[in-house]
Amino acid sequence: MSDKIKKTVTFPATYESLAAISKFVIAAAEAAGLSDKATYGLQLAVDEACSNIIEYAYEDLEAQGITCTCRVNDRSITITLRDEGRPFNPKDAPEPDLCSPLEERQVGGLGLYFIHQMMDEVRFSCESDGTNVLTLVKHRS
Amino acid sequence: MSDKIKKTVTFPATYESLAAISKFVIAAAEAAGLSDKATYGLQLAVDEACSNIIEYAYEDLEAQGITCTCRVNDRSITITLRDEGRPFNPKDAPEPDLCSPLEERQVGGLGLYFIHQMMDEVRFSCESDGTNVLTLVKHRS
Amino acid sequence: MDYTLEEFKHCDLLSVSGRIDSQTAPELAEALDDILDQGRYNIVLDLNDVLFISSAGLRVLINTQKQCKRLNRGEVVLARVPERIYEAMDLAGFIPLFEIFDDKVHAVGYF
Amino acid sequence: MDYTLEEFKHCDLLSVSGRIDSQTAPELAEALDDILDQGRYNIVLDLNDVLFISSAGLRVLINTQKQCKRLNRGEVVLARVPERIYEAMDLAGFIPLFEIFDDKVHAVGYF
Ligand SMILES: Nc1ncnc2c1ncn2[C@@H]1O[C@H](COP(=O)(O)OP(=O)(O)O)[C@@H](O)[C@H]1O
Ligand SMILES: Nc1ncnc2c1ncn2[C@@H]1O[C@H](COP(=O)(O)OP(=O)(O)O)[C@@H](O)[C@H]1O
Repeated sequence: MSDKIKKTVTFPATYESLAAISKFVIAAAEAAGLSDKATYGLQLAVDEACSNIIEYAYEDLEAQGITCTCRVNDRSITITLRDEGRPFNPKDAPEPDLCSPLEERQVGGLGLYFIHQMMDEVRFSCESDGTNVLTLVKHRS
Repeated sequence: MSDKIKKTVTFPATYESLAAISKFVIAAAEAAGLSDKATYGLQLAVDEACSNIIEYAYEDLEAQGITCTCRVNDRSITITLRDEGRPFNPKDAPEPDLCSPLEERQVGGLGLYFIHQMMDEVRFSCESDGTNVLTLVKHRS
Repeated sequence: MDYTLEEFKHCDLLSVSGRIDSQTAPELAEALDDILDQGRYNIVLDLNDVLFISSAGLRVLINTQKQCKRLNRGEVVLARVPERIYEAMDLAGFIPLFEIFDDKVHAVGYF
Repeated sequence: MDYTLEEFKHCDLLSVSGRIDSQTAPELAEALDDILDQGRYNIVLDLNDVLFISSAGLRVLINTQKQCKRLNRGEVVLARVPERIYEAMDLAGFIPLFEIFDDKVHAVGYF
């Protein structure tokens, strides 16, 4: 199915970019006519994924870019995030702690948990040139 | 100067009438185009005067009526209150206590004080048939 | 006149609407006395929806304030006093006798 | 992200607006730590104008709650949580950890 909208922007891989990345995602979601709720979920998933790229994939490497592509067609909205940092497959997500009492509650793992909860498909690949590609797909209901 | 509006209503001399009397006064004030502030002042003066007629003039007499007349012309709005109770000239107003510290503060006398503060003219007469007539005038600025 | 009462940890919030005149002032006095009878003396009186207060209503306010402040056991404060009512209270010399707040949050937070 | 702080008798009200993400969460943590550093542990966090909270923001909330509740010295409560943010907190299992109020008056009155 051919895309109706396709836009790509490369952002500096720093936390300062997160607001601009959200804006980019929201614009695509609105153009696609997603609901408020779905738009927020998309924004949350992308923010968590980009935060992780900045924090972990580029950790001690010289920060480069995150290339963000939004594709919209009648069936879905797809966000692709590309980076040149350390590869990481989000399938290897740790189980988050959602139930412990306050004193014992650990908040690690919520980022990946949100990504999986908010998106219908989450795919990771590392290309031959070392580019990591994270593909997040939200079906339109 | 001839009146543009003149309306008369007789209300039972009980506290239950106060809300209806206020409504009557507000309607006249609005028809006359008085400001919010002047309307509130008129409402307050009439409410205090009627409360006093009910409480003091008719005290232990069988409660009869309060006849309320509103007259509006280009220069002023005039409210006349007629009752058949004990006569009382509001000139004989006690000085209210506006300054004492809380413990010593007495609230007696505020009613007549409000009447004199809110109105430009306050006149009392007792007619030969025993009717008390209180005339309250507010000039239009 | 109508009112609703909400009980908080350090104060009670009584929100009043309508007219407080010689007819309804006794109902307000009763509502306030009920609070005092529970040994609660910190009261926020929200006047936002009050359309009119006569001297009979002012008398209730001051009597309650006297009872609350006795023995330093509490205080009545006012929230959201409508302009016309503020002017009448000012004329009557009531402003120094009550803390007045622009909103309920600050009034409740005062206690 | 922006915030304003109001200090009341029994609690502090921190009203936050904008985005709470990995970029701004440390600023929120600092604002909250400043309150705790003053020995004040009862905090109302008004989230009405918050547009977005990521897990980095949730981490700040839970760390502050842990510090406040330690030794029973206080508590963080939330006021006016926007629907989307409530849903994310619910997914994350945060709802049992915070008292949540529909308005600021009830949140401040809780303390
Ligand atoms: N892009 C990434 N590169 C390397 N490691 C990652 C990446 N994303 C996540 N991780 C690892 O997965 C863990 C869980 O991530 P996340 O769910 O976002 O929670 P948190 O960052 O709060 O620990 C991280 O602690 C990190 O070890
Ligand atoms: N219509 C009236 N008839 C007889 N006495 C009145 C009348 N109006 C007022 N008074 C007297 O004037 C006093 C002051 O009245 P007012 O200013 O309304 O204050 P309050 O009613 O609170 O004492 C009253 O206590 C009463 O003794």
